[in-house]
Amino acid sequence: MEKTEQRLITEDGRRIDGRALDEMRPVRIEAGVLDRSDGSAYIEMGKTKIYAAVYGPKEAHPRHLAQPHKAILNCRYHMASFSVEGRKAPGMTRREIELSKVIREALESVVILEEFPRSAIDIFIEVIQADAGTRTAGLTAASLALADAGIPMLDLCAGIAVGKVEGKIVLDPSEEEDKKGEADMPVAMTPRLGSIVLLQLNGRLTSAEFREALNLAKKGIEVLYELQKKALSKKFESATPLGEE
Amino acid sequence: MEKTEQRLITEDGRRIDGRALDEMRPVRIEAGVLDRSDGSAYIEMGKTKIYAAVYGPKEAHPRHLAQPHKAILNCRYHMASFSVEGRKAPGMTRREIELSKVIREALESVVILEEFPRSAIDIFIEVIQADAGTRTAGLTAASLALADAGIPMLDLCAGIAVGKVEGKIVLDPSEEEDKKGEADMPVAMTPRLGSIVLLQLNGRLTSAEFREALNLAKKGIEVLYELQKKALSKKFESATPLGEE
Amino acid sequence: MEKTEQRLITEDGRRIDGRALDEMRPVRIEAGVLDRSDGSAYIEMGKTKIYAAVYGPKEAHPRHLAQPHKAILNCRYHMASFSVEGRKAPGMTRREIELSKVIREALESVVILEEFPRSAIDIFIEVIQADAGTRTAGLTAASLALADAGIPMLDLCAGIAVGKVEGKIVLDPSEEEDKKGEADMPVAMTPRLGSIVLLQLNGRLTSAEFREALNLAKKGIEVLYELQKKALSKKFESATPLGEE
Amino acid sequence: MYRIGAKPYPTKIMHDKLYELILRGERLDGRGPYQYRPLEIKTSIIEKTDGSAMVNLGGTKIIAGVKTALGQPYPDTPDQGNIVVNAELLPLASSFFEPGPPDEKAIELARVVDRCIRESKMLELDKLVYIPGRSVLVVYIDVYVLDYDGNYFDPSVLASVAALATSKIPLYEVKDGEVIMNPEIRSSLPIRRFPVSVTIGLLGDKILVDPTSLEESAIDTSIVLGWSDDDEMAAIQKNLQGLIQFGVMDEIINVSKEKAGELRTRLMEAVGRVGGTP
Amino acid sequence: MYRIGAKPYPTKIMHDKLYELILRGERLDGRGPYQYRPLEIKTSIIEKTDGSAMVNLGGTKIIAGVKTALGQPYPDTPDQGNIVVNAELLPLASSFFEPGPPDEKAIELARVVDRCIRESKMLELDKLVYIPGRSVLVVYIDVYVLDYDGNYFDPSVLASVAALATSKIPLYEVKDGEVIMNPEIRSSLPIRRFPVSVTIGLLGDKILVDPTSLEESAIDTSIVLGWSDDDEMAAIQKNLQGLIQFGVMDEIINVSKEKAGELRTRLMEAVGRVGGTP
Amino acid sequence: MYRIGAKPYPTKIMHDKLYELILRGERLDGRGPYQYRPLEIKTSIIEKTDGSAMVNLGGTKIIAGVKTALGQPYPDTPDQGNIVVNAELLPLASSFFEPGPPDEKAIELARVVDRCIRESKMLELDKLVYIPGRSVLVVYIDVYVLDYDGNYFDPSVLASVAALATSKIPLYEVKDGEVIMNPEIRSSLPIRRFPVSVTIGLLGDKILVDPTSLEESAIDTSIVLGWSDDDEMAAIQKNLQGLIQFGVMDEIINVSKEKAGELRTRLMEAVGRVGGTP
Repeated sequence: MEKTEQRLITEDGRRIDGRALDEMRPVRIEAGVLDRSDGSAYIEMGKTKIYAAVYGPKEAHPRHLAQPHKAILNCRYHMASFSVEGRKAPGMTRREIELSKVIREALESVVILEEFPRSAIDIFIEVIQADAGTRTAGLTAASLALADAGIPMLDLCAGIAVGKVEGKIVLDPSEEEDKKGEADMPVAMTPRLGSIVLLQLNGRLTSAEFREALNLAKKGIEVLYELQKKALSKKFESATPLGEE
Repeated sequence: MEKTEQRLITEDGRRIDGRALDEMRPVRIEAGVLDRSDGSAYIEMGKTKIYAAVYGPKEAHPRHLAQPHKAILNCRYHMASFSVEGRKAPGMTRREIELSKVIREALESVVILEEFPRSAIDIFIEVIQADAGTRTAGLTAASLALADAGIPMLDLCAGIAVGKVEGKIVLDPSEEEDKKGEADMPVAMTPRLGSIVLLQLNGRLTSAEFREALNLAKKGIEVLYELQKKALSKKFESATPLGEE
Repeated sequence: MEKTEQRLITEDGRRIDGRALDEMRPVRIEAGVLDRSDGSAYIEMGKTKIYAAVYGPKEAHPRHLAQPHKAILNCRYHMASFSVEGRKAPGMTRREIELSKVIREALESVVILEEFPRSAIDIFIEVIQADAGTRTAGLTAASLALADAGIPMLDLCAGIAVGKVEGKIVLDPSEEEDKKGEADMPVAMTPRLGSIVLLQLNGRLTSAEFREALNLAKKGIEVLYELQKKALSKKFESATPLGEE
Repeated sequence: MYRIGAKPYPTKIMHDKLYELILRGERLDGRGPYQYRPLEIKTSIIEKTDGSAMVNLGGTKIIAGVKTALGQPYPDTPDQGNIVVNAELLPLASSFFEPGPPDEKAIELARVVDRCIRESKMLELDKLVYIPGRSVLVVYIDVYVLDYDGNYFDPSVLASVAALATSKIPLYEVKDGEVIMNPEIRSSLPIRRFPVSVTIGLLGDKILVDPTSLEESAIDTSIVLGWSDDDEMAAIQKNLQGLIQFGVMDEIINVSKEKAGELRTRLMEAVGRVGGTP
Repeated sequence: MYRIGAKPYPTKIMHDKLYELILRGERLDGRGPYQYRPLEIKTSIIEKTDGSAMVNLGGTKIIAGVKTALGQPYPDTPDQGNIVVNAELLPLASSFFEPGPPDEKAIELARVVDRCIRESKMLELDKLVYIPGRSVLVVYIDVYVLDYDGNYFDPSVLASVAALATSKIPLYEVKDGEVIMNPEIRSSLPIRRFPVSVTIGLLGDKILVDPTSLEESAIDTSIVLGWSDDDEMAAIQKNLQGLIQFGVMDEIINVSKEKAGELRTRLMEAVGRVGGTP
Repeated sequence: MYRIGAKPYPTKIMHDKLYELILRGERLDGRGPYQYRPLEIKTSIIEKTDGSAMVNLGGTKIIAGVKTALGQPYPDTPDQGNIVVNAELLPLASSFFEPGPPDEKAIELARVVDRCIRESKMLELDKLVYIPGRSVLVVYIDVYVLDYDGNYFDPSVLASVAALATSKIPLYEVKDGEVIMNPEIRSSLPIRRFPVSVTIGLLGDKILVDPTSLEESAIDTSIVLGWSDDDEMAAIQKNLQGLIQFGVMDEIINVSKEKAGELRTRLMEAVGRVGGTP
């Protein structure tokens, strides 16, 4: 059975969905979308749709987990059963556990934990639709939710994936590009400090390609950073009691 | 393949096992049947056979669960693996978890929890044979076990199911009536206060049928209440050290 | 389909692997093989290969488990996934849970727990290759690791299995003898006190055979005891900082 | 790591305050005793589902998604498709919800939603059989509570029913004893009824529908009634500790019946089934 | 939520008291050192099982039920039926038992019961094969401890063996390579032996059989011996911390052998196998 | 029962001390910043595996074992064999590791090892297919950390790759649509590349490779880089909290590339692949 493989990048350097190589998908970012939490955010990147909520700082529980000089951060990245093709069984997969860890470590890098000794801050990320780039989009939303909760941070942070597809480095790969491409590299940074808080690579890149990819990610992150700040302003400008939005 | 469906109710208004529509199965209720517990009871309704035991009031554990002004009630409704047709896998099913909750909430309605601040009362219900009506029979036994343990209550409570079978409202449905019937409605009340502590419905009833069913349940519950009181008297009359019963 | 069963014991009273009935497999015992733990040991009996490590005494955790007058002992006997024919699924099997219990109880019999009130001592046994006799070899290594950690004990203890194979009582059965034989009896003793700390039987033995088997085990245990003591001396003689062993 | 879900607020003072208000036909948020909070139902929000809906009821936000797959029927119903309902009280939604496998409250929610759908015979399950006894459609309904201000039952039933009513499932055909899926041709699920549930809180002999989280902490008890049709109940669940006076049941039935009618009207609009529109 | 099972009573004083008594051949409850508590064995108490039994041994109450089903044999025993034993220490039975999945004590109990039955070759497992390598009978034995006053091993073995010995299993027939069950025709399981176990507590070099819960908290250690036959052991389990003096083993074997004979007699009566009666 | 894995040592003083040293090109244990600890790789140590290796890197001891079995391919890769990696941080190895199912650190380790092997395309998975879509070889790699003094990533990758490279798997043949195993005839796995990983700790803009446990507690952050080949990375995992300055990435890449080459040489020697020797 012969396959006529569809090309992912056309001869004029466009991708299947019409984007340029360095173009991200349509993004929507909102802050303060869930009333019960202390801070929350919503992000859409293409069909990827994610809520994030923050509770705390609050008393660490159980007590022996409390740290005398700083707050502990808990983070749960979770995907709804219906968020993927097919149906994900309820419960945390190994992938979700790993991503919860790397996202938490990224956020621990910017939250000023020393301000809240013996406390805990809980971050919950719920992917209601997964279409590539969920860990970086989830981190972007979580960082915004922390700011919405008024938790002091060195800076906001934002993330985006870069990929290698048919030999080209592309920004914000779609699910199809992620699956069929040669490499996927999620990157998150604190744009103001210019530092990396999350970096992973799946797939093969030469050192030259890596450098190109990292620079492309940086450009994307700066765009997301502006959108985060805009969402925060909008939230605080409309600081009337949340009503019948 | 044609089925000649057996009728569940005969033309003269009798059920397959010979009972009248408003007749419950043979009942046996005993108090003080397990020596280690602080209170216990045994109930048989037809082939349904259930033990209940109460431990407490005792110190709530772990400490942070303790309530400053009242006792907490824990309840576990559990079915032995061999209690049903086929073999139930060990471990709590979702059904058992739900029934543990509704039975606990029913009992919380009558136990005077405020008498035992910072304490816990544990109630264990073990269904050793399940043949319809186990949640209400289990609640009836648990209430008796609480009384046997000397735990102060507003009143005993007792429960029974009512069903709709071939258009008729029947008391205490058998397993076959439950499975093939149109509705099953477990009800539990505190007869002296005339109040409902547990009410569920599976299946379809009009509002008129609901009223008929609820009144029928009330009549059954009053009978069980008398049997509970008799079992308690018998236990306390024979208050010699438990020997070779 | 006719089977020409291979005999496990030859006419001249030798076993398949050439051993005499009362001969154990080649043994290697070392103390102090893992640097992080407070005490450790390694044992090989034939192809059975086991590490043991001890942590403690340390604060018991969570607090309510602490005993006011003595230390608690925790013991985990665990087999690596690749240690057996086929692949054992990760996680503790019921067999591993039972063996952890009997090994712990054996060690509780000799460790002077009263010296460390409110403390915990953790013992970890990791079977990296299982080829019969793992529980007794594991116990032998664990006892040595306790001594290496400087935990006070009534005495070292050591264990070995005895089996019944084609009607004969044999020392230290191989995996094949264990599987095809009529009985397997793991025994552990404290040789100096001459007392039994672990005793199990799988399979059928008459009382006369039992007595013969128990005496044979005792002889094997005395040999292992000497090897344990030698390993300890060797460890303490070479008490230079562990380098590039 | 997380607090265990005790009642969130001290209740005695709030209880008396609420009771006083309710005697005057009032509530804390200005509603009448029988009045629902603002309701919003959006469908088809998750493209990767066969059907989905988000429901906002006041400050409670629920999302439900439907996925379907081929599966084996249960041994005792060889000629019916399967329904599997799962619900999760996400820790995003309230400080009283904890991460981890569904607890007793989440399990109760899933089972009440399941009962409303199953016992009302909403779906014609006998039309979801491809090879009797061997191959049927399994309909998974996953309900997530995203924001919680009381009463997760009613919006969860609404979201689930709306998601089912707007689902488009692929065509399955039997060829040579094998079931073949054609994902290109899609059709609606066979739907017979539109069940809704009505949650009622009780303060002594007084009723208040659709209690908020604050009200839930102060009421004596509560009850959920699932109505399959204009005069037919399919599910009931008394669901907090506390007594219901026997004599109040009549009013509970009457009020919930009326409210169920109102909710069903809103539901039908949201799924485009008003006046026979498909 | 529950206490962890440490020993229930302070032991030193009780230990000395017990030892003093035992030197005089006495025990706290008036029994002699080698005397069992009153024993009652009732069979066929759960109609939905293939076989069941309740055993009261003093204040310890055990219920065992047998269910059978078709299943696949284990790869290494293609021509034998399977036995699966599960035991639970119900929290009804003692404040020292906790709800939850079987802990190490429950697992040990199940495995000791299993060993007594399996290693004694009580059941003729080769007669429970319908299609070698593919279809055999799986015999599930579920043991529940309902009330616990020490020594759950011996009554659990008695209840399990009594339940097996009185089980009636349906007829299975092979037709066209398929195994067909006929639930109307029922027969006994093929039984070869009647294993029993004897639990012995030790105070130094003194023996006391069938220890109560109070005695268990004070003795030095204990040992369970499973006897498959008049002079054949099938299982041993030393099962508490503590030393057994090497020289005491002879007496342990002799006493347990005699007691096993007594228990077997009672068991045979209970299952109606006295003097060849079916 | 066990302490939760917080950082083992107070870090601020140690951090400053380390930074001071590293400015002078020194480290606590006398190594240079880019120097690995002594490395020892032993293969074929567990006879019951298809391949195994033990790696000692300073005070960190790792054992990896390979088992293979027939299995079904994943639906999206019907023409490839499967790799399954499991890792456990055994409580023997450190007081900071707890017994129980793999926690987030063990899962991360397994997934990083998996990525190094899978993304480097080390194994020719398309040669491990016996019946496309139905029967392929499943390669299980189990990694255990036996003693832990920092940096479990690099020796785990080395042990896994060495175990795979020395594995001998049985012959599988397709006969009449069935796959038959011949355990007598054994051959190597089809290997294309030899991936290694390099772990780098960061103190501000200073690099130190192969950090010890003590160093891990004091560094700002760390990163693992998996190199599939001389100039190709296959995996990266930043893996502790903390910032990496953007400008340092170049040096990280250069240093890790060089170190990867060194490690690969040692690995090839250990598995007997130097200069074309099989």
